[in-house]
Amino acid sequence: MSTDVHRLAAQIASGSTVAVPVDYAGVAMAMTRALIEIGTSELTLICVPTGGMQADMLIGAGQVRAVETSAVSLGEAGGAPRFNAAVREGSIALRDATCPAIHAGLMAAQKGVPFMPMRGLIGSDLLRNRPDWTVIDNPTSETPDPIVLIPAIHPDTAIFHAPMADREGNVWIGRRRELASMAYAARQTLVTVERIVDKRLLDDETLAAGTLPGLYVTDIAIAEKGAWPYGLWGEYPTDQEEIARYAKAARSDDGFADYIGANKAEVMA
Amino acid sequence: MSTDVHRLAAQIASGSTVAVPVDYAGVAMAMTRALIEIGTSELTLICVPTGGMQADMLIGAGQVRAVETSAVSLGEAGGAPRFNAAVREGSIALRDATCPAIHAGLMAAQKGVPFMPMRGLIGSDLLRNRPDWTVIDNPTSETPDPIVLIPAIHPDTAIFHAPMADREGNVWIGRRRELASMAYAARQTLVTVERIVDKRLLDDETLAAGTLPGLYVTDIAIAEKGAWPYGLWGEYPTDQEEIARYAKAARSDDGFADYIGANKAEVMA
Amino acid sequence: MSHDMSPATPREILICTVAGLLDGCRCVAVGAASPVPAAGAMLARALRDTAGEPPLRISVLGSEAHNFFTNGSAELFDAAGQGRIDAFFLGGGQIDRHGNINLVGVGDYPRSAPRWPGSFGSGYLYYVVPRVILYREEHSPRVFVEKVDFISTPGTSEPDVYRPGGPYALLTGKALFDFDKDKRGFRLASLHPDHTLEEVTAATGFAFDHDPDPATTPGPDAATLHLLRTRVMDELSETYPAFAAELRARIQTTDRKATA
Amino acid sequence: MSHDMSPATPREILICTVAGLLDGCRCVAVGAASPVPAAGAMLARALRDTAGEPPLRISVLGSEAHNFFTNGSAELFDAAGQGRIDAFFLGGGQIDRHGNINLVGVGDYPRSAPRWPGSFGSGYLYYVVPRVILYREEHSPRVFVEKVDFISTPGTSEPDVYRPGGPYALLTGKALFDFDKDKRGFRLASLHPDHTLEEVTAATGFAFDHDPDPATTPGPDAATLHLLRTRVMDELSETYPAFAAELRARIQTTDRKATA
Repeated sequence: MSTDVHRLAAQIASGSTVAVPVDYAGVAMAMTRALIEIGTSELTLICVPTGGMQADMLIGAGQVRAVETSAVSLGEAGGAPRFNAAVREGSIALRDATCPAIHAGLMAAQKGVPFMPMRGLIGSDLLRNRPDWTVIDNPTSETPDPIVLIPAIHPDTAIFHAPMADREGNVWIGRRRELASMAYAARQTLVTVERIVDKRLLDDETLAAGTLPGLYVTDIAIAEKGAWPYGLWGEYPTDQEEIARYAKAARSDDGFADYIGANKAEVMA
Repeated sequence: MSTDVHRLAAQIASGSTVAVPVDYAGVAMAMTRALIEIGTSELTLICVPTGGMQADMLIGAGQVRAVETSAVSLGEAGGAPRFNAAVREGSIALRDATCPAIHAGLMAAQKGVPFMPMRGLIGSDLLRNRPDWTVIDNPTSETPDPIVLIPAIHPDTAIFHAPMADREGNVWIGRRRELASMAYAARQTLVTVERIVDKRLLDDETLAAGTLPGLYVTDIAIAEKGAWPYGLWGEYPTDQEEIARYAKAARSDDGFADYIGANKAEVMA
Repeated sequence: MSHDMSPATPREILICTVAGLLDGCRCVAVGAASPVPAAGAMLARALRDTAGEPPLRISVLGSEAHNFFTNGSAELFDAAGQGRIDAFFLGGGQIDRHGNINLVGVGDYPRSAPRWPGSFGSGYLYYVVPRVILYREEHSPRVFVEKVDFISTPGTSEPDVYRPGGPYALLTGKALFDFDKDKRGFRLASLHPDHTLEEVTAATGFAFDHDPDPATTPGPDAATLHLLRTRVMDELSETYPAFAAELRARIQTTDRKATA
Repeated sequence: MSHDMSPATPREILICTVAGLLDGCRCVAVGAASPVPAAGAMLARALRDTAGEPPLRISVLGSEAHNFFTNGSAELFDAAGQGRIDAFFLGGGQIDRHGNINLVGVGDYPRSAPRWPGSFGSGYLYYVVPRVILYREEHSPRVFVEKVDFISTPGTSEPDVYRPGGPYALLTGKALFDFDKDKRGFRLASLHPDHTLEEVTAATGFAFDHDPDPATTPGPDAATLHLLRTRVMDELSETYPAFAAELRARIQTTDRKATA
């Protein structure tokens, strides 16, 4: 692992809020391993809109205080064992959401407004357990019309992995626009990429269409196969065997510790 | 002009609301000429977020009942003469806005919510003249915090011009994402393009990033140089001389009639 | 049924039932890791194409080949809010008599045990998609309960709540149910072949309406089964290779049994 | 001033003044058809680069080469709402003593005559961008009025209104003003060379604070002027060819006068 990735990870403060993307959108797994090595603690994770092995590993490593998410799962490999254990033990604070509520909170931050209205939710136990979500009577309706307001989500940091960046700090995210939402909403955005290209991404209208401007990008490091064992669109597929191996190991505290330890040992070697 | 463009224009009903994009984002000028030939009347234009020669021509032709816009101008060629005359005469209903309010209204429609909150506006005469905009006290704030709610804008039709579409009806819009906003919000979207390509735009992640899916596209027609005299990114520049020629002609009723007439004659020939 | 084809397997009947439930839809979205709903949607699309009817758009979340969205993972929810998604599928760790769904876990929230992944998009899509098809193959009293432990999303809402969507059908490994919004409950539509009313009643932890002698879920005709085993199987193999392989193996087993 | 350069033209002094007003900014947006502000921002960026200081990001709306936004025309407003845009420029058909701006027209709304294009983004950006620089070259009583006919956007707001932004300076063809939020009014900062307090007072339709003997707006040093006439002129030529050509012609005229 490049020391550059550690330089990035070191910019995430203990106690801060970190937004991470869904499995298929470019998960910063190399950075996750760096965060575990550094031991950044008391993180609040915002899963956009769901979490996987990244969240599970950070939770297993005891570095997570709270999770806002619509789900945490290892996909085909089953439930997220460390997340599930932490829920059982009550060792993390849960902010259960539904996908569009997380998008709505980020959108409010993107738009610079304190809240976004959202349909749905009324009558659910999700709403009942979220004192930060407010139900109002739609002021633009002449008939009674209850509607939920989702407050803006302002992550301290957004982290993700993408195929490429240019030397100005523009990052190509393709059609994974949740990555842009995260960056718009976050105070800082740290990105690992497969490669840095010499060509300015904004100079080509075709590439520009899928480019997150450097305005939103705080720092970048190269991490080859940085999403592994997750896949990266157009680059490499998900390593399902490795995720299954993790799923099995992480069923027990010892198995998880071994998995993490082996990982660390590999890094140190 | 292709009869296909007329087929498209014929799908816009008199009395309906039509969203049109800003000068540099792909203005459907060929369709505008078709609308003038057909004589579609009593239109409400939503300029996203400002209008130019397209709006001015439709207003001059007496086909516009109301305009919601943040501005109408011919850019370097000066003010919009037919718009300005119509305002003076009181012959169109005005809904003066500010750019992000129009984006907010479309975003509300995109999100399926009745309104979007927006900062700014308080204390302006824009707000004073928009009874449809509501000021509430932010329900998520503990201290008094007035904020404006912009109701959703649901155009009946969105029209624009783009470089290309594929045979499935996917349209490449590049980074002109206001075009996607318009299409998401509108009941139907009619698009003219420079060309139809055989390659499926969604099959290539680079092109997909700038593609509006066919889900949102009702019908497409080829109109070569369909934005002229406006330019089209990556294709051709704006024909400033022609816009200046229009600006001069449209200063008077007769000049405007001549300009439109010559245009029609050219089309009929 | 044609001479050279083995009869439809139970899974194939489920897939064909899903396709039937999508009749008249223009656009269907399928969540990640939902192979039977995805196969049903692909079959409905193939049938539509074969009949020369207007195309059915399908978006399978997480798939690159069968996902036409280009605005990130928010776009499905936006499109649903715009009324462009006619049908969606939801599962549930628990589903109760009123169609309430629990995707969060068993026991007292927040310390659920077991804890399931979470509510995903259910807290929104169940309200706005007109035809939400509940799909859960396991038909047992631990899934179909009188009252869910946690309402990820409710089956019905008060009259003043904006709710164009809701439950349209419940499909299990044993039966197909309709949902009656006014009565706030399920009604047995048909029993799958080889399942009985007694068995389904015992496997369901809540009461439901039913005819005295319920219909049997129809199997596919030969043309439909052929389409499923050719074009749809090819499409499935791309997105769900393991599931397609298993489906193929089952067909061969049935085949061997039939010819034995 | 270096021996081989003609003195700064009035326009060049304006451009250099704009560059000075952007001191400390990280990101500046410039509206379409605003060549002097754009030139000032480009000069500030060039000066920053020359000094090896952190770069200044510039977005010129409508430009392809100098616009880094990729999320449509809403992105500027989003970025401003996020606090990422430090400075923006607004003009005004009328600007009044309290910094209220009218971009809509003269007379009773809605039947304004003349009608101007409209408020553009002013009804939002003036509230949220910390350093809004009012730029209007024409300095006359018809522009600078006691009270605008239509408030496209107000200069100040009540204390409970969310307003991190507002007027920072007013730059005209004759003078530079600061804005005092507490006093809700302008204060003369400097007179451009060859303009007098009497002239400015007569040309301004409202009262403003000033020193008895106001300072003169400083011209650029030789290095700055050189940068403006080389790199910045090249950049300008790309986006505003007509303006750049006119600027070049003026420099030559001054040059001929100076050598005459």
